[in-house]
Amino acid sequence: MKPYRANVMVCAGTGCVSNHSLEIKKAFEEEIQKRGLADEVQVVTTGCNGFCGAGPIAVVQPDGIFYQLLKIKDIPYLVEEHLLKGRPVPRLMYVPPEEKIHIPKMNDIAFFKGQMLVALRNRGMIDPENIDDYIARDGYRASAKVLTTMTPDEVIQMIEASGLRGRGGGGFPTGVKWESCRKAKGEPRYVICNADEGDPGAFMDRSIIEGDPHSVLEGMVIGAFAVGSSEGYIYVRQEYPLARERLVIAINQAREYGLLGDDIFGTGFKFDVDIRRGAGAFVCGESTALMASVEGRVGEPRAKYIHTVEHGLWNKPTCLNNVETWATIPAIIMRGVDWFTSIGTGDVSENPWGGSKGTKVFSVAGKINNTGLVEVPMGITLREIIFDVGGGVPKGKKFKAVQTGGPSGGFLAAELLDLQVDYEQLTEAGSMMGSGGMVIMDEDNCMVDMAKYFLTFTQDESCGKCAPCREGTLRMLQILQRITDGKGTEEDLVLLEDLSHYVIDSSLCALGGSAPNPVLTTLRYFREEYEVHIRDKKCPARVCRQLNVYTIDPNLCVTKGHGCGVCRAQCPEKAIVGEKNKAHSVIQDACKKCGVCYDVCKFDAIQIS
Amino acid sequence: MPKLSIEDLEKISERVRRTTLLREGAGRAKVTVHMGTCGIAAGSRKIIDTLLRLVEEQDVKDVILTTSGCAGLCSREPMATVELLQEAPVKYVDLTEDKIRRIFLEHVLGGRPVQEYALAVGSERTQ
Amino acid sequence: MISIEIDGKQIEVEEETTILNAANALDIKIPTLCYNELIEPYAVCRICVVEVIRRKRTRLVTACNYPLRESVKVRTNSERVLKLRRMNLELLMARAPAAKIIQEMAAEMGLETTRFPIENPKESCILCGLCVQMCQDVVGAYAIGFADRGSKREVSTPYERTPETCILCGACAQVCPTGHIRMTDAEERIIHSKLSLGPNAAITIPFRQAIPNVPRIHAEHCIHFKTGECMLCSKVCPKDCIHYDDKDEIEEFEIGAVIVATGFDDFDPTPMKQLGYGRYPNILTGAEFEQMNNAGSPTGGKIVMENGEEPRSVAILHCIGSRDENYHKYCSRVCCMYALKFAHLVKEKSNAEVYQLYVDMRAFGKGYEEFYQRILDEGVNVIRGKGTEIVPNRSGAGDGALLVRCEDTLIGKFREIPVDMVVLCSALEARSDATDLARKLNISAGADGWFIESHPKLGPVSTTTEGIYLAGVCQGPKDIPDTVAQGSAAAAQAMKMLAQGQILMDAAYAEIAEEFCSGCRICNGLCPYNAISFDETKKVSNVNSAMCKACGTCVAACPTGAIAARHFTDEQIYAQIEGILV
Amino acid sequence: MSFEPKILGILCNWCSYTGADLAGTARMKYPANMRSVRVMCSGRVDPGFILNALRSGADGVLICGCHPGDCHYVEGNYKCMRRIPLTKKLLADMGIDPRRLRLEWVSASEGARFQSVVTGFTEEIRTLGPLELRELNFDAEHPAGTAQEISAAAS
Amino acid sequence: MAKPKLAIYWAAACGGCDIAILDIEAKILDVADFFDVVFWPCAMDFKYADVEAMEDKSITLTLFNGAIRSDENFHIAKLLRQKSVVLCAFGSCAADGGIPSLANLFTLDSILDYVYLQAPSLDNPGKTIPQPTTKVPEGEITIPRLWNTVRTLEQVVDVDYLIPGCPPQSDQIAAVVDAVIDILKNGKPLPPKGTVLGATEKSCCDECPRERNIKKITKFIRPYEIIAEPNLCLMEQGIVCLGPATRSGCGAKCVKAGMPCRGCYGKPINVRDQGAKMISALASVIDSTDPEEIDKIIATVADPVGTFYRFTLADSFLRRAQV
Repeated sequence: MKPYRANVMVCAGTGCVSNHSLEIKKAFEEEIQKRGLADEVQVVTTGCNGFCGAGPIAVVQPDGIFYQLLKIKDIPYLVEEHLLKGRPVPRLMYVPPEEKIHIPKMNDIAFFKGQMLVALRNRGMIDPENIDDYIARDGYRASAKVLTTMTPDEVIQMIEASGLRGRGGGGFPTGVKWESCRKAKGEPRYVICNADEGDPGAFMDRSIIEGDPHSVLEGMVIGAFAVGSSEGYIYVRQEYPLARERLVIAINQAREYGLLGDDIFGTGFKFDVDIRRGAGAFVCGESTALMASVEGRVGEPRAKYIHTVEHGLWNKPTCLNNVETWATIPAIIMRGVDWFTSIGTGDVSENPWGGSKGTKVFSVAGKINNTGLVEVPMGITLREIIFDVGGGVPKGKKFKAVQTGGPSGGFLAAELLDLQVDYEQLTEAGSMMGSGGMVIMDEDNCMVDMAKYFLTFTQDESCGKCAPCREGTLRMLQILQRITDGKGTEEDLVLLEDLSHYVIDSSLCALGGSAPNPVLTTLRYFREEYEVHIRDKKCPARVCRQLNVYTIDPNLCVTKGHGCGVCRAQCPEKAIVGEKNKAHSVIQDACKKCGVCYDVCKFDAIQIS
Repeated sequence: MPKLSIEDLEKISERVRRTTLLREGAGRAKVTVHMGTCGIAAGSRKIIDTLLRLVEEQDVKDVILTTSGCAGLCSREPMATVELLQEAPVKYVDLTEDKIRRIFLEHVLGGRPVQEYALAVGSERTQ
Repeated sequence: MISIEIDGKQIEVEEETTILNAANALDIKIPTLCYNELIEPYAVCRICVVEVIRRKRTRLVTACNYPLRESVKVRTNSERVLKLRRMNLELLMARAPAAKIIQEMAAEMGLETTRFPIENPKESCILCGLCVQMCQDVVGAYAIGFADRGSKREVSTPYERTPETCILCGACAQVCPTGHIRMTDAEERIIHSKLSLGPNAAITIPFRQAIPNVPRIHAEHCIHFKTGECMLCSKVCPKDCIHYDDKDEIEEFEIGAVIVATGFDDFDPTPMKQLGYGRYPNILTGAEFEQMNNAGSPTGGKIVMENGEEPRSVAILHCIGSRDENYHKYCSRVCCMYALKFAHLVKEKSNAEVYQLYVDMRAFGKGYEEFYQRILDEGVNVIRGKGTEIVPNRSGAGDGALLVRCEDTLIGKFREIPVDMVVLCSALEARSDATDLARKLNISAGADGWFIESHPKLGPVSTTTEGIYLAGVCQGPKDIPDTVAQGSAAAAQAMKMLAQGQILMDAAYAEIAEEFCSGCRICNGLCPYNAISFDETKKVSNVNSAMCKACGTCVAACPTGAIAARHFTDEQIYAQIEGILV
Repeated sequence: MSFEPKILGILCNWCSYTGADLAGTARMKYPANMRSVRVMCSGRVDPGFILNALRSGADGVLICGCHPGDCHYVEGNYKCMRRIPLTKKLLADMGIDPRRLRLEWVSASEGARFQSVVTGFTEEIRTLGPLELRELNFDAEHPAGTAQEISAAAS
Repeated sequence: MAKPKLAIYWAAACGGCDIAILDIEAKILDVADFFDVVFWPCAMDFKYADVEAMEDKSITLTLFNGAIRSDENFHIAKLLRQKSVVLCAFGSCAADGGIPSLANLFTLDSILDYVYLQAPSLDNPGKTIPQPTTKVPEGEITIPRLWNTVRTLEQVVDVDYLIPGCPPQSDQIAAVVDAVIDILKNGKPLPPKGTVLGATEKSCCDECPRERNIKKITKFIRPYEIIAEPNLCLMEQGIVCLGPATRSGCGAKCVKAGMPCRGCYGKPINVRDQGAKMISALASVIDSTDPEEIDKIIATVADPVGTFYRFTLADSFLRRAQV
């Protein structure tokens, strides 16, 4: 091993890669080569660093200096200054939204300080394609401990005591699930990792797999040992090619090292993992639909009364957990139950349902400054997540609502900002923990439009097997469409509510059972916005275009735009009249309110009232 | 690769230990060679090379070797600061290869600063 | 057993029984749409959702497949359940307006109209999946399935083309709750050559008078033999007497005598192109006409043309294929009389004109001539002349779609008779495998394929081979009375032989001396009576004295002289030769 | 008197022997030169009989059997039909005119045909003349020497 | 008591039988020490006069091989008959006529004419043919007169036993020798006159290793025309094999070497004419019922006399061709 004195950790998560972080890495290497520092400084690509908003990111260790928004042309200067001369470059450092100071140290940035890394413990520290890095950070130590010193029951006992609950969204206590799966009769048993992550806006499973695939594998080995399985599947969605590629490399390396396959650690325990690709159906995130898809059948959910732990994959006992759950297991085994129960809310000593322990990874997006991956202890308030870690709402806009749990979750208004984030309290508030998607909306968002957006998603993704979800969501969407087109009536709201309860109560699976949540929560917290849409045929946030009236400010059009006529050319209905250097105007009754003119006018001459 | 046993795990993590410590920024001692323009001109490159060779020879895992910009005292370049954990940093000046070798062996490894080469004990304020 | 309470009524049920079954036991009616007891519950219509109170938590579950595992309280008509049901029906009314069952259930619950817009008024499919499950799980044909997803989901065939795997069993139509699937026939037509006496359902008694009079499975129609699934008949048969794996078994018997009564084949008139059989409609052979007249036939015994109407005129042609240089020189003996019977039937059952074209009216039996006179009295037009050609009646003159061309030898003129239907009295010919059977039984078959009796006058039912007898048409064309007579004669002769208990063997037969025979097996293939067999272990041949007729062929052929007959030995013959030539 | 040939007839019991019997009962005349031996089937005739007959002084051998297909034993006559041509070929090589051996099919009802066959064959043998196998047996007194001596011994 | 006397003579023969006698290898020593070989012209220089000098019936056993085709053969045959107690016809020439008897297909003159005048490799300018007596300056030379017809030993003198085979197989000879020694030493009764020694009562097929099935022959072929199946009966492959009509005892050596049996061990016990019997058997298995086709098949049998009477022409019914 060459005695490097410094490592440049370049983030190679999907976000940064799409921002050319790999070219940046090459630039680093060339420059270091040119500077003759090749055998002193090593450039390493890591998984997603978490702060996606600031991508492409590089962190220079051991100094711990965090550089953001890097461009290729910055690299030579950076190498010379920092690596050669040892002088960090303030210009490329993180600048918090409010004050204008450069924060060099990564750990001092609010985004990172507020977080507690368990599932993302190796984030930014290891090269995901190198197993040695993972082992160096106590990797596979937990599976070694479990396989050589513990019995399956002890493992299950430990996980149950830790109060760990499913991070997929259901929040079912993992220990209880493992125990019932172990007791179930039938061979062979299967262990599945659900990496389908169908929620729009959620990308934490992706980052865990891209950044630290071995943590998932090690978790699965422990889980398989606990439930007595020798065959595991990881169901990765087709839209995560990089994650799948890294997983394949990790699996091969693990097999090569004998940490997967036959006779692991010479204990005679056999466990191997195979990858199955999800075809992109959101419904396949649901356990029984996922198993149907793995079996090669159409991904349709099955009646809930047959528990998958007894009759799962190919009708054999199957233990299915989310990526994040599997990644957390090794940490619990290594650092013990007391450490884990010290984090989070409630008391799980007698009953695992008693609280929400450990940390949860949220993918914060939408109207937020620090877009990215946030791992925070359970019990943290929404306010801390959004304003401290998240860095608040950009452009000084006012916070309006936060949507948790993806399309099956609900919208929480500003008054609930001090709500502690855990399973029970989120569900009470009408939303749900869900996979961990967190979308922040500000005053410019129209809640009816948001509800419509999420319902369009669930309606389109409905598998159509059972009538309530197939028919109910379609009719609800038609009603919302009517409202946003200004043709809604008061009875529509009543019908909407009835339909929502009908769909939740009668649907066969969780998709139908949670699709109406966005509608119900927006009705509950933002009912007045609905009434404005219906009564005044107006959209306060001016998002619902059919309700807007588009007019052109004459002097802006002439003074700034010199009557450029771009809007006139673009308008599909030819509803804008005017000549060069003259003020243009909109013929209201011809206007179809498509909003194209508003989009194309560079001089904001188009006014919406 | 033969099937791994637990001892193998130890060996691998031991072998890769230097990188992990490097990345965690934690280490028993930190040697900073000042690479300001004058430092480089005065030959601090050679100092770093010898230090790297020493680390390799002694197979030292927990010493962090880093560079910094100009320390301000151009006339006494090349200079380096040795900082043991929980001890005040010691700045060495007018370094040559064998001087730095001795410093490394006695101070960094042995824990006893080499007075004759030291300029001053204690450090100005560094973040 | 667990005790549960439904709508206040208590009941003890087995574990894992569904709420629906428990409710039925208490004759509480829970509506179902996508449920059928033959099929594993799919639980997609959700109309059967009921409230279940378990450990203080009420949950809404589908009654049709919720397995009762502990004592719970069930409410099938709480306000919340009824509200859900009403909404469900309202949605389905919008989805499938043409489905009557939905309208009825909605009316029952006091729902007239639906608040939702109706896109397709003619739609009647509620996507309950019963047809797909029936086709895939029960029948196993996989001809239909679900396509697309979400609200665009529909039942369709692979690539929306008519599926080859569909076996037209109609199970999907039968199980569809809204009548959305219907079976249609290609075209309704009676094809004479395809008439059969019984219905062609998969499991039937072949026809009324069938012996044995028990149902049997027609493998070519049965779903199980096509896809390996279904087997519903064995599920419902109380005495469990349905076995799908029965196969023809070959059993060997030690028998004393064989009576060959293998009957005859019908001559197929298709090669006689000029008659147009198989090309033009309404030209039948005698057998097909007979089948149509049988009360058990699909036409119920009525004489109808292929389009179902009654023929205006019928021609009956004698000697088709018989007394014919190109086909069979012999007279088939029976056609004249059944042709007359046909004429009588046509006259009796319809008022069609009948033309009887004969060459010689051979009414040779007792009462046959009198029957012929009766037919003449019934006004049948009897024409002495062979029907030579049948062509479609292009001109349309006269009441007949076909024209029968013939030469009326009595008036010496060629005639074209317009008729609607023609019956060809086709010849009787030997079974196609008669020669093989003859070789197998070591009896001989003549050039025409009829078996050769031991003596035309003195031994009509016995053959040259001991213990093998002939009866019926296999020995030559004859009608039923003669066949019955021959049958009893053959039986009598067989009984005579069997009653004796042993066969009188003549003294002469060949024997092989083991010490001389070296197993060269030259003799093995020579014996016409297969009397010589080869002993693999001792490597010598031996003669079965019972079968040997002592013809001496093998004696002459045996190169070592190991075979010697009990008479006509070499020594005797050489002695005769030398003595006679001295 | 002209040379009276000695002919051996081997007749099959079911057809030719019965045919001969029919010819006899029908008072049909045919030369007595043929002396007949009865066998159950023409298939019983062994070429050895023919050679032995010629050796024993027969000038011609007539074999009669049933018409092919009529054989009482189904295929007996086929075997004979195969053996006779090979025997004829042997006779030819042995210097004996194959016409001295003839195979004829005579059915039980063909009395007339039997008569014509026998008469025809007798005339044919008469034209061929006596067989007289030379040097058949060994004569101890004057074992034959050169050609002249042989001819001398023969005459 | 004096050693029994043994005489071995070779008449019209190829000498193979004498060699076969030597082929019994070590057993020849038993013969030597048990018998007193008094006459064996092929092996040692005996003179006819010595034999004439012996009393009658003084030779216990005479093994006479070779056919009788000249005055000398006949003279010595008579002589040995007179002098010996037991006269055995040794080998197929003596027993059945053997290959020499094929001469009966031709007259003596045509043979001499061809051999001395027509043969392609001849150099006989003087066109001389050996004469029974020729005058030479030294006096008159007589050579035995050749006969027109070759005879078997049995046809000229009374023969006690026959030992077939061309030559008789050495193991059979050894067996016969043992039997004779056993009879003479232990006074066992002699087998009945005329029995065939050194062979069994079965046909050659009994010892043939090939698999035999039902025969259906559509064409006869010569052995060189095909590569025969190693373990299938040759006749079934269309090759004319006389095994079925030949006595066994030789161990079917020819067939084991892939060549068809030629019938050298002579006719089986119940057969009077080996060739006729073979014709009967072979013709019967021709697979055809149509006369023309049968003629076509029979045409493929190359040389009936040479094939069916190769070793037994002299002993057959017709004995010689009428030419």
